[in-house]
Amino acid sequence: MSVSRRDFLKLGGAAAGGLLLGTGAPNVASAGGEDPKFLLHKKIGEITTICTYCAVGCGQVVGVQGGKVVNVEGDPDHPINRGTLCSKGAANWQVIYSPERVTQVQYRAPGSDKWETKSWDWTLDRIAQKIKETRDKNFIAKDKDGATVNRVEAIAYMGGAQHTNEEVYTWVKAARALGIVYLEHQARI
Amino acid sequence: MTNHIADFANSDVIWVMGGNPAENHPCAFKWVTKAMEKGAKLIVVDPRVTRSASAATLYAPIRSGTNIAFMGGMIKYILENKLYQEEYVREYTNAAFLVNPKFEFNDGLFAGYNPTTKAYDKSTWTYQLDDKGVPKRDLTMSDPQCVLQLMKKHYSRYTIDTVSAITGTPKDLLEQVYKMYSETGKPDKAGAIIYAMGQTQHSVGTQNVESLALVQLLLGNVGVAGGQVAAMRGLHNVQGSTDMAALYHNLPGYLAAPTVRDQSTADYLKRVVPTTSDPKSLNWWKNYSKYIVSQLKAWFGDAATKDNDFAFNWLPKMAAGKDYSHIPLFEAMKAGDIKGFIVIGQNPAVGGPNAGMERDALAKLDWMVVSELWETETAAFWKRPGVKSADIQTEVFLLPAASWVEREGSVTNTGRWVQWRNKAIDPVGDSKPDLWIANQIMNRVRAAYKKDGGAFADPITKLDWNYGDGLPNAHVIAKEINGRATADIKDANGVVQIAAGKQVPAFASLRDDGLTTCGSWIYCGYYTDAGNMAARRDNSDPTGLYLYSGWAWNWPVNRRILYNRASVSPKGEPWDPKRAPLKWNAANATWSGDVVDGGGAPDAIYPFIMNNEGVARLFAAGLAEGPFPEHYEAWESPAQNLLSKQQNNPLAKIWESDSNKRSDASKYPIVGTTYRLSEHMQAGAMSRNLPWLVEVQPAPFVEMSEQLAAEKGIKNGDRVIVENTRGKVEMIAVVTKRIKPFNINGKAVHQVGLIWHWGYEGGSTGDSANSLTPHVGDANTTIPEYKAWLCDVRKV
Amino acid sequence: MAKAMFIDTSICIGCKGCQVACKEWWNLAPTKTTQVGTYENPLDLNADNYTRIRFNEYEASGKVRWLFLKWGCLQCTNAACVDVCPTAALKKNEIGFVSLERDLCNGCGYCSQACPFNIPRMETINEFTGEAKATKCTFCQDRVTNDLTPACVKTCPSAALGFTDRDKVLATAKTRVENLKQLGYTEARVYGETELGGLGRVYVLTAPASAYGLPEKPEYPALTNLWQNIVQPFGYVAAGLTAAGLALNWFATRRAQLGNVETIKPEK
Amino acid sequence: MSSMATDLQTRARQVLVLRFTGAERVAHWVHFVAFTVLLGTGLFIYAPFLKAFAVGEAGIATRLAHRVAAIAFIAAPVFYLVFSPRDFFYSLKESFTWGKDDWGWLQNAWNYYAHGKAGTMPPQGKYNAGQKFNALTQIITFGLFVITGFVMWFGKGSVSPDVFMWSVVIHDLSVIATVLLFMLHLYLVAVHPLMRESITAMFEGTVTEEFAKEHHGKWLAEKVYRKRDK
Repeated sequence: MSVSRRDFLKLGGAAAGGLLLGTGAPNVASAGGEDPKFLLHKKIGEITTICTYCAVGCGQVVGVQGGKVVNVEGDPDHPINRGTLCSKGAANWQVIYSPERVTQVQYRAPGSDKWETKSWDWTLDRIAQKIKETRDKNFIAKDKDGATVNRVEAIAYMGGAQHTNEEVYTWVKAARALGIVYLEHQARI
Repeated sequence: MTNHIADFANSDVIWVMGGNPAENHPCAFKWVTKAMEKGAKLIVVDPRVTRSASAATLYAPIRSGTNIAFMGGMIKYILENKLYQEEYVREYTNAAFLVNPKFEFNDGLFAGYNPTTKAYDKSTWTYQLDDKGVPKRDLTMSDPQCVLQLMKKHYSRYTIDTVSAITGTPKDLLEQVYKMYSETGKPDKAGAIIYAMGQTQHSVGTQNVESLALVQLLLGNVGVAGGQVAAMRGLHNVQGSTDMAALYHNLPGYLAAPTVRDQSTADYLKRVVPTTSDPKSLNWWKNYSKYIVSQLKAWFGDAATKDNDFAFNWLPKMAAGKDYSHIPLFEAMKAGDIKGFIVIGQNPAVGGPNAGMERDALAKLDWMVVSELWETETAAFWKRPGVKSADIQTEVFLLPAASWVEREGSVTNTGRWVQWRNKAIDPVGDSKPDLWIANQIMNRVRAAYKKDGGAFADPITKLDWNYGDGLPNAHVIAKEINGRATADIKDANGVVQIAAGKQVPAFASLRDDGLTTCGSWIYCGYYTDAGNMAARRDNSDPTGLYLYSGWAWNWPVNRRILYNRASVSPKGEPWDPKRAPLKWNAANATWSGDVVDGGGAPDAIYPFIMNNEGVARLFAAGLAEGPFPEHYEAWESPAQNLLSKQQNNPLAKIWESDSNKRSDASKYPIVGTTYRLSEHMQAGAMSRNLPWLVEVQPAPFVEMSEQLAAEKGIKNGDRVIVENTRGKVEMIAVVTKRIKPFNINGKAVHQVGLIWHWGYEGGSTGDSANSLTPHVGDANTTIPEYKAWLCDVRKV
Repeated sequence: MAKAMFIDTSICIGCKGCQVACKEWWNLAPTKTTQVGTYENPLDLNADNYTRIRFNEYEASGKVRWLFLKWGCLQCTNAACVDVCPTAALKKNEIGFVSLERDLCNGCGYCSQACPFNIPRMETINEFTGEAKATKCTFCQDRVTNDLTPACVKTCPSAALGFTDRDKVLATAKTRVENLKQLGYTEARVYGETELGGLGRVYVLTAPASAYGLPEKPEYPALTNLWQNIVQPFGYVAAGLTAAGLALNWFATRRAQLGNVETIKPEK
Repeated sequence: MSSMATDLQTRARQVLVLRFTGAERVAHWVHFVAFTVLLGTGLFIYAPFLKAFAVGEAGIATRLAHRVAAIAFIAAPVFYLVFSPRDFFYSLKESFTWGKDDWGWLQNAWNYYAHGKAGTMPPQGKYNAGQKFNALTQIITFGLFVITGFVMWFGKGSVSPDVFMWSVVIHDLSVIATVLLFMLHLYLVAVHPLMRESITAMFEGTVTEEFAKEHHGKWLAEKVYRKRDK
């Protein structure tokens, strides 16, 4: 959901203030008089999202100019964070265009000492093939007592807390359909 | 969390123990300060003066691994001084229930312990039942067999002297904490306990948390505004991924994952559905069958029919009693039993316990798929320092994942708020959203099984997986999780309630006859025909209790305070009229405020509808190591257990091996623990790659007292080595007044704290504290014992 | 109407959210730091860090406390930096902050030397030519003159920071100090009300200023005073007097010279 | 043209006295240009009404010009020393050598320079007291300029703010001192009715014998005639 243009400035945090000064109440009066008004040097943002760090679930607004994210700051309408962000949330922008970020498929052949860039198609086909091979070879239909178990213990799945709910649900659905029982995420660690 | 973050502002006393919200959840902390502005007190109990403690009204030190002793003393203090909220305890907990006379506790062990199997026969951990099968109660709570009296007896050993000798907390501070917090036992007072991994990551982690719950129940602090057991979870969607059950033992919505004992839905339901004979107990889990059948319908669609038991046997079944969690997963990997590993957005090579061993285990894999934004330590384990890449035969796929602004979907915060994220830009470079990746892989696997067949292909080929060829629409999947009607659903008179294909409005409408689908019953209602509830943005607060019921959506059924029925007396009067999340309007027989638990008139049902007793359990037979939390020392401890002969949790899960040796106190006398920094995130990939965060916290360090530093000849800023039987790490010493040596039964015991975010990859590298942590798990959850172990420190 | 930043150190949790939000808003480059035995970093302000948290451990009456102080330009009313700035790149804005117009700055660096708090730092663009620009916190001048709060105030997770009318800030700060005294913080005080004519940052402290590393009584720099108010005016006066004397001399000499000269004019 | 040549040959032979060597003149003019540029660019940040030249890009340009000129400013005496060492040391020695003739000059200066009355003005050496005073001030402020200039140029951040600010103050005081003398100097050589010839000494190196006699009689006698007569 995007907020309307008229709320644009509000998202910059006119509503934020010290606790004792009262969170939520606008407390900045207009700059008047002779002194110059400085131009905002970048867009505040109008696309809302949720911070990608801890589980407080702070709202963020994302400013996009020319197809690029130029600014990420707290969503002042969000009832929990009220426009605030900690150091991580405030640094979140640096994730997007980080030179450290992996933006192409990387493949490491057995015994190799380096990554190779591969196409998605080749990689996905090979992963699917590996999953099928491993599953077919190690599938346990019945245990030693003859009870139906229909499971695979040779494939493990780990992760989830960086997914959205829809993504983790989809992966869990796929994993269970494949018969995976070694299924785990960050809840314990 | 039973309540949610903004609810801290309703509290009179907030007690932080085993957590550090100012450090790890800074934006939640404003609600703590908001409460303090209104006069609330903040207690922080922690081995060191933390960022949270800097704001505290009262700080007390504690040796890591002794929380139950601390809380046991608290329980004793509450019970002996009669500071509990009597009516709440009597009516809403099992305090008045009479327990089987054969139940006993003796020198650290409850009745029924079998030393060979290291497990309990729990047949005496039961209530006395009347002839209708309803538990007997003594409403005076004076019967020696009633739970309250048994509890009093159990904790009578937790005297201030003993507790102080175990925890190292000075006696006066213990008493101050107990006194300050038990003030909240008054009906018109509310207290919240905030905790995180400092409670859970112990071999007694579940019992630690139970001890908090017991205190909260005794003081009437559950279900009320400002009273909660506040688990502060770490990652932005760790709550959602728990709800969606990326966990071996669950299916989405906290349904049990089937085991070999569950050969049919009938077997399964018989095993997992609790029963009650008490007419006032709603026993919500009686609806279990509706949830599992609707879920099977969501997964296998038309292929799940009554005739094939809704394809129940297509679900994998675990070996009975087998643990498939993090530690045994890596043990199995090390043994070569696991060939393929898919790891998404997680970095066990830094975050896993005994990380050195877990890194070695990765080399036993045939293949590994990593979906990430970064080249993590896990992805790059084969070229880590000290190994020869040529010797490692694992085939590794590193898939570039899309970042949080490059995809849409919902995430669930620690207060169970399901909130929608909007997409801002297309994924950078060749990166792709996880939904796309999952879809592409499954489409290919499905095509291969359809074409070539293979082992038990049905669950794969007949899986309801129609997400198209490209990027699946997150809204479509959200609707699937919420659930819909597969055919017209009519009432007794034949009137259509929900037309075929329409979304199910709430889980009360789910059915076990195949007429509804629902991917996760607790999320039923978050994406209905009325729209995407997770995207709601009404931040008004009509109750003045910071419920914000119009903002996003709270599972279950947008209920902001769980067990909120306990906020009113059996007569329907709020314990505290000034802060009542619920109001019963007798005139028109309705509730206003939050969404009530259960429904009906106040005295119609008991408030804790998820328990088959209908009340909360002070005596909790469900736990592995006993119905009352009992103090045991950590697996590695510098002290003898002063409370019993049982040095350690007799049921703790321990993998002792050459790569997981126990460190002995004679050689490694210092208690070690791990923790995080506000400026970094978990295993570090999301922060060590951001130069702004590296700038503000450039390297891992170990905090120690001035006294320990003096003993070891260490100066602030020196490089030091911390080591034990599992490994050694080199870090900078931060010598601080904020940690003091503990007086443990007359002996000075030192503790050090290590920052664990670092590893060998990314923009900032450093040693991983988890090279020192053990493969030892809690008896119930197998959560690793990260927070209390032994080590030694020396200058480089 | 003058505004001020309210900094309640009793609420600050030292999370450094403000440090990073500042860098984000101004797109400031990261600087290389090292761990030297403290949570504090960077260890000093620099051209790419306009604000930072100073960490201090303070032990009094057996209680160890961890004090956090958000640091950066204090936006003095009697601002030496403004007085020494030859290009008026630095100006006291009526909103209560010292604005910095980067285009006007010629990099002389006088501000960085005159500041009693050692705040402005020079961003060196060319070491040899001396091309440089002054940098410092301006309360996010583009934000505050457009009805927004500074990036640090907006981001402050514990709501220890606020930004509003100075009167209101002072009143709140005083109430808060009274409150803190009742809670047992007997050394609580307001810092910034009168210092250097009133600071744009008003702190609520719970320990003596020195425990935070703050000067108890910051003073307008004497040298700046000497230079600005004595030496420079003296220069104008001396030059003026000299010019006048020379003119006088010219007239006198010219007259004397004309007295000895006969000038013959051509016929008309 | 031919008539001119005829006229010149018929006129009385004029005697010129070499007052400044080529190296001295080059050094002087380099010094002069450098000083003027330094003064101009420096004034931009001294005088608020000139701030238009000091801001932003212009400021960066003037700052660069100030530094280039500073190097020339330092180079001038070095050049003097290298290419005309004897004159350099002679002038230096003269500047520090004060005697009764200098006192006499001071006593008569006002009458002479304001009213053109020679009075009891004793014959002067190569430099009269005024010129010596100017030279001394230049020498001292030269040192101060260089030291404080280098502190401001390279010392920012490595010297204490107090040292820096003292440098600013001293630099400015030096400016004031030199500017006052510079005004006087310019006036005397370019404006003062009786002294106009002295400027040709710096352009051409020579003055007329009459001018030399009148203004530097002692020098003419001791250093010029005696040398010629040898």
